[in-house]
Formats: sequence, C-alpha cells, structure tokens
Amino acid sequence: MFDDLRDLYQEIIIERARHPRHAKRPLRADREAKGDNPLCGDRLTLWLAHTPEGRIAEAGFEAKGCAISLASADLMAEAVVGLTPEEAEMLADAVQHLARTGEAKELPPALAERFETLLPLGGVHEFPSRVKCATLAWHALRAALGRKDEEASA
Amino acid sequence: MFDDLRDLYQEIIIERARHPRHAKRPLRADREAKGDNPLCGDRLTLWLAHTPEGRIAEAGFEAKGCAISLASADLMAEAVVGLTPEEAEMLADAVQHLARTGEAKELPPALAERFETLLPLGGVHEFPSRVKCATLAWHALRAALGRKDEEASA
Amino acid sequence: MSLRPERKRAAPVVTEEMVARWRADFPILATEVRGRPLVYLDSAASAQKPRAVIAAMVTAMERHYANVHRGIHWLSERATEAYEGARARVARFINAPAAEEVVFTRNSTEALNLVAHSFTALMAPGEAVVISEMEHHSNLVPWQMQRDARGIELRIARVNETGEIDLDDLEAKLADGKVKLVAITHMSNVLGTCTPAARIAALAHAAGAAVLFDGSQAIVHRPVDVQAIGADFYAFTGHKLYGPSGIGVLWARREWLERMPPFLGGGEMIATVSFERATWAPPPYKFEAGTPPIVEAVGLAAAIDYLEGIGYEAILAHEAALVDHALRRLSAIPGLTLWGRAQERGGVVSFTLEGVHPHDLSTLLDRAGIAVRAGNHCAEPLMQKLGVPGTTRASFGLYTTHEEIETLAEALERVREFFA
Amino acid sequence: MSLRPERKRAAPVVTEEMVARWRADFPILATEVRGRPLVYLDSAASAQKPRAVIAAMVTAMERHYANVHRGIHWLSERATEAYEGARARVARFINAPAAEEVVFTRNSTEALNLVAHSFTALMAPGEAVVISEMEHHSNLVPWQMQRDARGIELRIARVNETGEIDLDDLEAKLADGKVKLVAITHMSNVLGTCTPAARIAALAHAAGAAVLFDGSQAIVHRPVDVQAIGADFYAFTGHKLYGPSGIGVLWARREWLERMPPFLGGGEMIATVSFERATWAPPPYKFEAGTPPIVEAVGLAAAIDYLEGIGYEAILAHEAALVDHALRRLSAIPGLTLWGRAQERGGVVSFTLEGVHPHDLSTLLDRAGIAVRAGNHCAEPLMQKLGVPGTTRASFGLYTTHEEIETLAEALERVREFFA
Ligand SMILES: Cc1ncc(COP(=O)(O)O)c(C=O)c1O
Ligand SMILES: Cc1ncc(COP(=O)(O)O)c(C=O)c1O
Repeated sequence: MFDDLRDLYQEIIIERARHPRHAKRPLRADREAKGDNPLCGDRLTLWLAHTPEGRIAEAGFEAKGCAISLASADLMAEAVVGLTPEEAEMLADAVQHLARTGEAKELPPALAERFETLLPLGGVHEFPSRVKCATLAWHALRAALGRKDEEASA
Repeated sequence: MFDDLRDLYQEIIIERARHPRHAKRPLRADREAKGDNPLCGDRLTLWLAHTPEGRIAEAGFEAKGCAISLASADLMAEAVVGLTPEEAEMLADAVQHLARTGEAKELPPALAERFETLLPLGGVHEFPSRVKCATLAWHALRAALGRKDEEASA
Repeated sequence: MSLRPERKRAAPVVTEEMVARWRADFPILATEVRGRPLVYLDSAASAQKPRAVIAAMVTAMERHYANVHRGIHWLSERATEAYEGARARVARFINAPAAEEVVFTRNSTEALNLVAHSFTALMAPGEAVVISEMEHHSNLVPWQMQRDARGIELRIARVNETGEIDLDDLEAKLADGKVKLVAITHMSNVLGTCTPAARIAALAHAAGAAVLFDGSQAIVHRPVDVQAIGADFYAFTGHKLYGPSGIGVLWARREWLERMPPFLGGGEMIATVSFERATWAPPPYKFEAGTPPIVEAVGLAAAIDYLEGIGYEAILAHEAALVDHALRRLSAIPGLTLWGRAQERGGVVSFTLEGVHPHDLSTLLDRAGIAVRAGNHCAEPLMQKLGVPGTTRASFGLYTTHEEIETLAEALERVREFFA
Repeated sequence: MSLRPERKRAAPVVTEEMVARWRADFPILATEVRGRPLVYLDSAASAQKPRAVIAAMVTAMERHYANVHRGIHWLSERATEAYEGARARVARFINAPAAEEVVFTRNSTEALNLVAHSFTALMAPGEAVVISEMEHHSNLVPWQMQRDARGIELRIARVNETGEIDLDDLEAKLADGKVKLVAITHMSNVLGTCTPAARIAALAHAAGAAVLFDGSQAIVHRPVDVQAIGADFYAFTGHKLYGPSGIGVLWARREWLERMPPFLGGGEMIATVSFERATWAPPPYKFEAGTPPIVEAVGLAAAIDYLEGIGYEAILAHEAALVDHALRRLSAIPGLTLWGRAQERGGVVSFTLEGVHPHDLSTLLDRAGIAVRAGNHCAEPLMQKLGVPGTTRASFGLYTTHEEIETLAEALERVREFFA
C-alpha cells in the first residue's frame, strides 16, 4: 500500500527524524535564527558556530515538527559544516529548488558531493503541502547567515 | 409596445400623480405620520383630521415619489374620509393584499364601494419591486391611526 | 437531540444501498486519488457538494441572474425572489421566528466577527464575554481583538477531561454578573463534542447574559431549533453544510439586530446618506453591506433542501453508526490515542499515533487515497491544553461508508508498520 | 488609457458578428422577458456570466473541491493550487508586483471597509482622509464610520459641472499635510466619469498621502496597471467583472499590508494563538479570516481569462462606440437630460426624462424587456448635489449591441407619449 511512499520517507529520513545527531546548541554558537511555519505549526531554532575565517564550524538545532522537517534540519546541520556563507547559500538554493521541483541544480564539485546526501529531501516535490517541511531548516539557515531580505519562516 | 402597461398605469393613476387633489396638510390635522421606503427613496408625510366621534374627517399628504406612490396616496386620502379607525384598517388591509396578490378581499358593503375606486392599485402585483410604492401611503395610514406594531416604512 | 436516545427508539435503518444512492448525488466522490478511489474523511473542514447544489447555482447564473434589491426589472425581481427565498429557507431550517433575523455573511468567521464587533459596542469596559477552551480560532481571536480594542474582559470556561464544557466552571464565571455574552461552540471541530446548548443558554440568561452558539459543525450533524435552545445568536457556514463556499449565516434575535450598530458600511445597508452622515436600513439589510453572495445563497438553500430531503433522522442514525464503528475499530489499534470522549458527539474523530507526527500520518494516508486533516484544526490553545502538537482528524459526512472506515483503520495499521 | 486616442490610432473594428459570438458565450442572454427578448442594460449593477466562468465553478466543485491550506491531501492540494492560482492570475491582471499583495474579500464593499478599518488604525485623531463627491456609498459610509469611531477628519473633494473631479479643490484639500489617504473612485457608477488616477496619485503622494482607487466600475471597462497609476490600494468586485458573486479583491502594496493591523480575526489569518493572544500570519493571509470564497476565486480567474481572451482593446473600442451612439441618440429625445459629460468615460449613461419618475420609467422599460437601473445608485449625496431624486441608468457590457441602444431609445420615445 505504501511502497511508493518510500520515495518520500526514505530510510534515512525516518532514521534521522527518530535519532537526530545534531539536535543541540553548539557550545560556541555565534549565530541563532528561528524558523516557523504557521500553516502547520512546525518550529525550529538553528544555531551556527563559525571558524575565525568565517566558515561554518558547527550547526545544531532544536525543533518540533514532522519527520521531514526534523530530518531536513539534521541533514543540513551535517552538510553545511566547513562551508563559507556563500557556499551555504548556494546549497540552500539548490535544496529549495530540489524540494519544489524534484530537480538537481548544477553545483561546484565540492558542493555537489554534499548535495548527494540531501537528495532524499527531493521526495516532497510531489506533495506541495509538504515542501515547506523540507525547506524550513534551510530558510532558517539563510536567516542565520544574516541575509536581511530572507524571512525566517518557510 | 406598452399597451399591457395600462393594467398598471391606468389613466387615473397618471392623472392623480400629475394633479393630486389632497396633497396638502388639512387645517385641523390631529394626527401625522411619516412613511419612507429606503430602498427607493420615496418619502411621504400623512395627516389626518378626525371628527369629534373619531371618524376620519379629512386626510392630506406631502410626498416625493413615483406615479404609483403619489396616486396611491391621493386615492387613499379620498377613500378613508368618513371611516372609523377600524374601518380604515380593514381597508388598508384589503389594499395591501390587493397590491401583493391582485386579489380583492371580501369587505362589508360600505367599504366594498370605496375599495372599487382603489382597484387600479392592484396592477402592481405583477411587479414585485413596485408593490411597496402602492402600499407606502397605507403603511403611513396605519401609523397615523396609532397602531404601535406597525412601522411607518413600506 | 441526543444520539443515543434517538437510536434506542427505533432509529431509521440506513442501508448500504441508501448511502450508495446518496453518494451518487456527489460527482466528486467518483474521483481517483493517486490511483486509488477517493476516501474523503475531511468533511468537517469542508463538505462536498451534491449535484442539486451545483445545478441550482448554474441555474441562478444562466436563468435569473442580476443584482438584487433596488432593481426594477424582471431579472432583478427574479434574483431578489431567489435571494430572499433563500433567506426564508434558512429561517425555516433553524426555526427562526422571522426571515429578517437571518443575515448572510461570507462565512462563519465573518458572522462571529460581526457579533464580536457590534455586540461589544454595546458593552462597557470591564464587562465580560465568556467563551470556552475548545473554541475554533474564529470564535476566539475576534473576541481577543475586541477585548484589546474596548477594554472588555474575556473569560475562558474550562473543558473537562472527557472533552465537555465544565458547566460548574461556566456558572462560576457567570456569578459576578459582569458577563454580557456567552459565546460557545455548539460542536467542537476537534473533539466532536456536542455542547448542551439549552442548558448553557439557561445558565447565561439566568446570569443576565445573551448567548451565541458557533454552529459551524453542529448544524451539519443535527437539526437546530434556535428557539428551542434559547439562543440569541447562531452562526454557521455554507461550505460545511454541503453548500457553496463564500456564504455564511448569522441568525440573531431581532431585538439584538435592532440594538447593535452596523458592522460594515456601504451600499444596501443604509436608509439615507448625506456627505455628513448615514442612517441605517432595518435588519437584516443593516448588516449586509454591498452586493451579497447572491448565487451562493441560492446554492445554500438548495443544500438545505437536499439535506432535509434526506432527513436528519437518517443522517443522525448513519453518522452515529459511523462514529461507533470508528471509535471501536480505531481504539483497537496499538499506539493510537483517541481525543475526546464526550457522550454527545457528531461525526468527528481526532487521534494521534505514537511516534508518527500528524503531518507524516496525513501524507501516508493521502498516498492511500484517504483525505484526513492534520494539525491544530484552528484550535491551537486546545492543543496546548491537550499537550499535543496536533492531531489527525477523520470527519464524516452523510456520504461516508463503513467500508471507508475500514480502509482508514487498515491504512493506520500499515502506517504503524511503516514507521516501526 | 483614454478612449478617444485609442480609437484614433486605428482601434480594432468590432463587427456585429464578433459581438454576436461574444453574446453566444452568455447563456442568460437568450432569455425572454415579458414576451420580449431580454435587453440587459444593467451590467454596472452586476454583469452576466459567460459559460466559461460557470463551467470553471462547476469543475471546481465536481473535480477538485476541498478546503484550502493546511490540508495535507491531494484534493486540498488541488483546491489550494486553484485558489492560489487565482490569486496569481489577479495579480498578473492588474500588474501587481506580487501575488501576496492580493487579498480576496467578499466584494468591493468589504475591501473598502478593510482599508477604512485597518488604515485609519494607523492614523492619529485630527489626521484626514479625502474622498470625492461622486463616491458610491461603499466608499463613503465606511469612512464616516471610522471618522466617528477614531476622531479623524473626512474631507470631500468637489466634482465639477461636467462630472469630473475638481483637481484644484483636491489639491487645496491636501495642502495642510493632514491628509494620510486619498480614496477616490476610478470610475463613477452614475456619471460614467473615469478619473485621472495617475494624476490623483501624484497629487496624493506629493502631499504625503497614500491613495486608494475604488475600481469596481473602472476595471470592467479598461485595463488597470496598479503600478503605472501609482496606487497604494485598489479595490474591485468579481460580480461586475463577469465573475461570480461572493468575491472581491483588495490589492495593496505589501508595505501597507504589513503595517496595517488585521481586520477580521479567525482561522487562517493567525501565526500563533494562545488563550491570551494571537500573532498574525504574513499577508495576504493576515487579512483572509476563515474559509475563503474558494470556488468564487476560481470563477473570477476564469472571468479574467475570458476577458483577456477577448482583449481590452476590442472591449474599449466596442464600448466607446456604444457610448457615442447612446449619447447621440438619447440626447435627441425631447425632455431627456443626460447627467455627466466627462471626456473620459466608461459604458454607463445616466438620464432623466421630464415628468416621468425614474421608477415609473424603469417599469415601463421593463415591460419592453429592457433592464435598466433607477434610483440613487448608492450615491445619494451625488443625487442631492445634482438636485434630482434619482436617475435612470443604462450600462453596457461587452455583449451590448447597437440594436439594443436603438430599442432603448425607441422605448423612451414611447414612454414620453405614454406619459404625455
Ligand atoms: C463605484 C462602485 N463602488 C463600489 C461598489 C460596491 O460593489 P459591491 O456591491 O460589489 O461591494 C459599486 C457597485 O455597486 C460601485 O459601482
Ligand atoms: C467550530 C468552527 N467554528 C468556525 C469555523 C469557521 O468556519 P469558516 O472558515 O467557514 O468561517 C469552523 C470551521 O473551520 C469550525 O469548525
């Protein structure tokens, strides 16, 4: 009955939602942003810690939400470590595009590899009402990176 | 083209609208009532003068409105003279019924004769939006007769 | 009005064939969703429309459409007749003393905002309104807004563990005589609870308060007699009653419609206007500013005709059987919690499944062709009270079948496995 | 945007055959009234609906109906797509910068009340709003109500003898800098006058005021580009635009939607709610409380598709020819007075006939199958200014024919004889 749902709820999504690895505030956090999706009540706080050179050293979050939004946050927290803010933005862009359309954007090799780990988030594109679950954490990421024109709500 | 409109706009209606005979305040007026139809803007003030025995001695009005409402007021002012308040109520009732349905109610002989002169008002029953034009003066009559439960608006 | 007594004294037997015939009246029910037959269990959010409603709207647009009132021509007279006829139909439906007490609005929400605005205009600062803990946002937020604008007090009557209004608490909140209005749902859209309207009205009136019922859900599931329950105000919405979107109803006792100042200003609602000031038309027009939902009113009247053609007795019996079936079947699923255990309830069942977020649950059910609603159901404070982020809600209409409940239950069992 | 220049530079020729084809799209036009073919000259009160609009509404109810937003199931996603698609369609239609700036309301009147309520909430007592002498009650009464509630000032800009806004007077009324909003019709429903929106907006902005246009009539007769005219707010109503009843549109610049407090409270318009307080969803949802007119939005989008399919160039050319014809033909009738002689005008012609009350005139025309409107047209103060109890108004749609104007003129000549 639900075999085709495995596109959306891949093992990794269920696994990460149940046992997230980055659901905590990093000790040296220097940026914080909140994201919320008023339509479904999902809420998330994201923290970033940066290296002296301005790369992301660590990311962590606290969230209430569905499996997709939790897994998305956890996968993100992993994927952005080591990136410059510009690279993180590019990655966020690609994930948002993926979630909406199911299509992968062309990315520089360094990012392309990380993007691979995020492909399971593309399953939502068939479920318009769930796209925001997958992108909430990425909106918060942009907010934490300090882009003024970006609202921290999906 | 308009031959069938003669049902509604009988000679007497056009004649009375153009040259009303009772469009004035009776000198000895002892009752006054206003009627207005907010939907079309027709407005009317009605005055009654009574005999010592309580019969209507004279009726007069001042009005702004269409031919039907003016003619109705003028015909009314004529028809009610000499009636007791109860008789006037019965007549008002019969006219309102006539305007809505086109049907004549059974009336005592004395009233039946007066009612004959009002039959031209029955033409409106085919024109729901004009029924109130024909009945406005009669609503005001009830108000002037002092029936508390009757509003002076058609 | 209670379900159980109805059923005891030989409720009509609703056979599968009858329900099949009703279903045939709803074109959308033939839809396939993601390759499976649609199982529509979201009627409490909005009900589907029978052909009779759609046809009435089409006829209204193809045969006798024009703006209503003031129009001195044949088409406008026909449209006005249809529109005012719909008002009279609604009045008969809820046993209102007069058609002039029926105000057409955009939806329940607008009806509730109207009362919140125009009733509190008659109140003095410090006077109070009581609502309950299980109100829909539409019967909470408008009162909060007026509380802040006018300095009145807003009191919240408790809901007990079974999901029923705590009448002792309500009485206590009425005790100081400051309350001018009790505004309470007639049926919870989350818990399914039907509230004891007549008793609430009696308590309110004894304390000198008027009473409003939010009948958005209740009227879909049971006959409503506004006089019998002693209401001062009753609000409901067309789209949940198998009628069109874009129309709602506020019934109010004439006295209130006369006393309250108008809500929106504009065409149709005035008696006279100058550049300096306006005077108001008599009710209901005073509260119907601008061109009303003409075609929607005709559709709503057709929905009422359709419903009464089937009859509330049959609808009550069918829905009671569906609810019994669903409660029995779902409560047997391990890890599933049912929310709301009121004695008196309509065709709404809320639940959570351990370890599965309501949104994920919804998506999984959708994959099986099953439409349910997940989230806080516009009753966020109630969720906070229940201590859940949200629930999944299956809600039934007259076209719901027992087979569909089985499909839901089986799907829920599969979801558990999927997430195990 | 002017009619005459359009026509000078080779306006499209609209042939009788084209109009006949358009007419065939409107089922109701085949109606017989009192034994004669319907001559519908009351489109300014409400326009008839083309088959495409009716069909879109039927499809919305038979194929993809459910409540919108929050619904995590296929039908709700389809309904949400259709509803949000309609919002985007409206945005494109008026060249709004973003779909989120389009708020769906019940009608123009509600849109205008929304701004009257929520904009004046940002004003201080003593600050002012300017409207004009030719406003519809719906753009007058809401401001009077807020004036009385909030102690703001309401100024009324003069209309000159030809029926145009007196721009000098408007400028004078703006001079002291107290005015925060200019709210003026984009086309008079009585006089047909189209107002110079871009100039009014420039005057308003120069004086530090925002500007609202009541486009209820204008948008039916000409393309509207809210950015080009420099509007802050633009309101219109579905039923006059060949669309459904029960829906209106408020477009507003995002900045205003963000700054203004909400109007109605309830479901859909909140971000978070507790028993104590609520926070608001982002625009447009903040201003859309409760279940919106879902099916009506789909119908409105279909009406816009239909209109743009025909094209405003053709509509403008056709209506300009009709107005020319009507003015020429009617002004030749002895005893007939035409009201409103503005250069820029849409398809609306108001007149009085000496010795015949407008209501009697209407009834007589109705007998000939001709639907016109009589009375004060929800513009009572304008009537007082003109010194007439009311007028008779013939208004044209894209389906109006030159033959119908002849029928009207002949009937008017017979009415004169009848009353002679
Ligand atoms: C200029 C103008 N403004 C506002 C309105 C009000 O429109 P609605 O009745 O649809 O709210 C109308 C139509 O009646 C109008 O012509
Ligand atoms: C109990 C209750 N009240 C009010 C509403 C609001 O109805 P609407 O959205 O039609 O205004 C609803 C439905 O959403 C409801 O269930």
